[in-house]
Amino acid sequence: MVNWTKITDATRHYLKQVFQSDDLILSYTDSHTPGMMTPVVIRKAEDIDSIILNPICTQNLAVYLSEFFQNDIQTGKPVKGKWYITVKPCDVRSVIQMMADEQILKEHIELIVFDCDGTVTNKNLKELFKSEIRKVDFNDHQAKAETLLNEELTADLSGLYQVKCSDREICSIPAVNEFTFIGERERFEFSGTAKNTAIIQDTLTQEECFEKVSAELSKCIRCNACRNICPACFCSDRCVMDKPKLSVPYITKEITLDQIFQYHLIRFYHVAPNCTACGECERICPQGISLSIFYKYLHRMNKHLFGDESGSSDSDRQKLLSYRFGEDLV
Amino acid sequence: MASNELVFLFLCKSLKRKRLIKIIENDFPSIKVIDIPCIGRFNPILAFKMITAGAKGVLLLGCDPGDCHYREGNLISERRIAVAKETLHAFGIQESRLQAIWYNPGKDKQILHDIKKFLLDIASLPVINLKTTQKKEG
Amino acid sequence: MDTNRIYKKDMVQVFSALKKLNISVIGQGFDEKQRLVFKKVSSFQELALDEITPLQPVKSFLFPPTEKVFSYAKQDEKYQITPETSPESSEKKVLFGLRPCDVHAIEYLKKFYDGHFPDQPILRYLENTIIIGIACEHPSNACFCTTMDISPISSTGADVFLTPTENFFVIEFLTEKGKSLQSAFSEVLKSSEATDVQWKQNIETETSKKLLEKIEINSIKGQINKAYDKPLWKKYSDVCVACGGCTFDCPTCTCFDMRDVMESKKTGYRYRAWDSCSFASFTLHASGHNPRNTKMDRLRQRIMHKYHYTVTNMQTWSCTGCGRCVRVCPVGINTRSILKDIKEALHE
Amino acid sequence: MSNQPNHYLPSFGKILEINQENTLIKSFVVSAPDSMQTAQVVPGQFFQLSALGYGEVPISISEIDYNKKTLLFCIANTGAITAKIHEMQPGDEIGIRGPYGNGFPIAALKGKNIVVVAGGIGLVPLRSIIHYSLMNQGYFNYMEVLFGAKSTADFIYREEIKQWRLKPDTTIKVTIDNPEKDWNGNVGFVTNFLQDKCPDHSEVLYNIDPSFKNTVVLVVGPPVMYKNVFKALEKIEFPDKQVFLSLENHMKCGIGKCGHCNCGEKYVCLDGPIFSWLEMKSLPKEY
Repeated sequence: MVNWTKITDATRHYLKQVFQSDDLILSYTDSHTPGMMTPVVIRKAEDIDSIILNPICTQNLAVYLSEFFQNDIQTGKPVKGKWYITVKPCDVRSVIQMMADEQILKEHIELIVFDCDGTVTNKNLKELFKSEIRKVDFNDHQAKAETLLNEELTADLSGLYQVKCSDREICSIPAVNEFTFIGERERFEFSGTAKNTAIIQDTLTQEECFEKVSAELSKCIRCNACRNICPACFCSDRCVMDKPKLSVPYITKEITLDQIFQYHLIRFYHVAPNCTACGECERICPQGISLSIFYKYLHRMNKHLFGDESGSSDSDRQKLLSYRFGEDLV
Repeated sequence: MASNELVFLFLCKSLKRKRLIKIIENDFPSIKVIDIPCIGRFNPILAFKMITAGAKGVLLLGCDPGDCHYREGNLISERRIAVAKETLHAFGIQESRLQAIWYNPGKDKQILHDIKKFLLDIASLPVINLKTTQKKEG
Repeated sequence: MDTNRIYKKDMVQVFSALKKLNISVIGQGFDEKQRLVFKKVSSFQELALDEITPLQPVKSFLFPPTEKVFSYAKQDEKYQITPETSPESSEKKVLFGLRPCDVHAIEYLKKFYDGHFPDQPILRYLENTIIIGIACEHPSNACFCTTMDISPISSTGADVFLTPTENFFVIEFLTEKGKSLQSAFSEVLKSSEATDVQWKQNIETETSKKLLEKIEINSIKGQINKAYDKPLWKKYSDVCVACGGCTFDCPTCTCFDMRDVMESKKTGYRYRAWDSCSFASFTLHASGHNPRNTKMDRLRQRIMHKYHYTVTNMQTWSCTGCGRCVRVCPVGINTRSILKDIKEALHE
Repeated sequence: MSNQPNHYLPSFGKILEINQENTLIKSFVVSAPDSMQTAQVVPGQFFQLSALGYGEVPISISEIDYNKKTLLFCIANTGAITAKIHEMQPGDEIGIRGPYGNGFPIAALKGKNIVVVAGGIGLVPLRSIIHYSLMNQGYFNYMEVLFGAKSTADFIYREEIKQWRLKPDTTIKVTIDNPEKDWNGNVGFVTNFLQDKCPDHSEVLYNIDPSFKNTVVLVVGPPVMYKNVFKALEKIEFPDKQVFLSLENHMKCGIGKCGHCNCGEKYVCLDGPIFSWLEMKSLPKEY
């Protein structure tokens, strides 16, 4: 059980102690959108009090890191100060994988991991309350909401957590990096109910699987949202999907089924070796495509093929980019 | 040969190609041979594009590990192909459609035998032509 | 204005009459995965009018996400161009039960794609579309239509307007196009009672209770560009991931990209597809220079375009306050708060 | 509504002649399609040229022959589409849509002194106005062309420049950025000509019309160049409404629908590509 008020206070307290000018904090604050938090970049000590942590802190903050570093490369200024990033246990791997892929400098990053029982998206909340809400507060597993007509509703959150929160492995923090843990427990342990969601590639025959995939993907509108939120997709504007200079492009911008397949095949092939199954692509998809059917399989494949999980070491580059002569192939 | 039976074969330049290409084109009319400098230069994105647009399969012919003219081209591509095959599998597409075979140059008989085996492998698979498949409404 | 009543139980007949007239009906309903979408419906039961408006706007039925512009073939060194007209564009259709915000969005699309160089393919879609609006009873928690001067009972732009009550709709035929539908309704139209005028008012009072507080931005209409250099943009662009969701789900976003596809040496086609000003490649020059180089520039462009540029060019906001950008934003950037911040910044 | 013409369909012109201007740039003489009313084409306007199968690019017109109904385009090989256009041969068909944009305010320029400031390939759209002055003797009072290029290899229109020099009431000044061995002309940026301290400074601005009352400056070039030109003009307090510039934003449709060229309240393809400096000051700095 997590007491969110205590966690928020403890985080603020800790950050106030360590924060110096030139430092930067990535954390969460209120977004004024009911049921949704917004990431915030804090550059001044007095803004630390705006930090709020709760189970709707769904965003994976790792995605911002590479961009801020890129900006610094652009301006040519060295990275000043320390970067404090408050992350959920599941997002730790994304940060570590980015360190391994040399997207960010590890000596500048300090991870602050806060305790978590699972996160809920605003979609989950809508299912829970079955009505539009104006405001929502959390404590332990309890959510207290106000509807648009100012009626009060309370509900239990357990069992409603995101799909990715049912996977115990994603939550465990790899023991490679130093971090500060904030929570009442000594160390993080997964306490949610692990639903063993089966992977369709195992349960269905290949034909059925293809059917299902086609049905899911036919909803795609090629908005590129899944690419842009993905912490493993750090090519930013050098992405193969919008290379204008290729005379015969690998992919067009059409929203036809073949191009949609091509888009997702390329994307998942590219992120397969460093996908940490953070689930952001699925959460963000405006069309509600369950992309977990791909990343779950590829995440597991990574383990089978290359022996270790992505995001478990901050020094091994992703396997497709790091072949050394004499190494085992797969 | 009808285009729905199309199979693409990517060939490493270092293999004695001229004679080999002639034999392959003679024996297997459904195969379209494309030669590239090194299999390490092969981008699996191309294979995705071909397979989803109606090609039955994509076969890569490269040099034996260690024999590569560019030292480690074929080794890098072996990893890529492994990931690409899994990616295809994740999407419900048969991974046997993408295969790589490694050879010493000169062992033509072995090559032809393995190409036959590859064609047999994918013979029963349906053609996926998403270009003509209509997208559902919604 | 002539008003009539039409009972919900009689809608079955209306739908079969529309079918006889070869008019397809598009409305909000649930798809096979229980997602709320706009889709083709064949019966009144399929409609889910008691839900909030779907996230994906109805624009995709009028301005398809991808559409071929023309196909070409080369013969004896000469090009043959065949314009592609999709059969859907000339199909007569009814958009059933659009909220006032979505009706206004279509009004805006009509105005935008017309003009000095009319966009003929899209106008053909719009020409064959009849809009049946409905008074909005179910706002979402992101809606801010009143801020954009649209009342939840506004019927401007609709051809036919419905006011829902428990058992029946109060129906008004507003335009010539709408009156052309009258024959489909004629058998089941019942005369209305004097009290029926009241229903609309009731809905307005009920809905405004549910709506979030209105931001008075009329006082800064036409002056929003003065906030161009204010620091507020940084706050939002810092966290924006430039996913483009807000533009793809916006009912009034009009930008598109045109590209060619070569199918064989001699044939191919040109298509257009939705594009978004949130992407860096949107303005990138061939030389490598990018006029809107930072995420901040691009976020500001979206807001400025909606709340300032169209106000000077077309005397209207190109935002209807439908709240889709707020609902879709994965990092919780709230357009309403941006407006609030702009207002504060201007009053400093 | 739907009986209106579909503006997205290109017509076809025939390439009559191709000249290699320099390593990067080729000029194409294209016969105008029958449906096009060439008489209405104004210098400064642009056309959408397509290499079918590859795409479409906006290209400024650099010369209009009203009698022969031919158009001259100068195209730099910078991307996939322009590369394809460069591969075309005389006799090939090329897709054309246009003319689009406002063009130079020719009527307002009558009897004025014209200072043309061009950087590199920026001479292309300005050539149309220089050509206009050749065809209409005495339309402008005096014409001065200030041209800056990176090196002598980047020069275009070598033959034409020789002809322009022969014309009365015309000065041509050329400069290159980097000193070269056989070059004994000016070295430095084109903005130098606008400064008083430059020994070879602008004829019009300093001798013919120092009050700037009857002078118009036309600028085309890359963003860095025109921003510097503005700075130089600001220093000598040149009136902003007498400066015109051609913007080159990314464009797809050319008719104000696709939104790519949107800059502030203006659409470069509809309200531009020619803007006065005064107008540009009111636009956000997104060009």
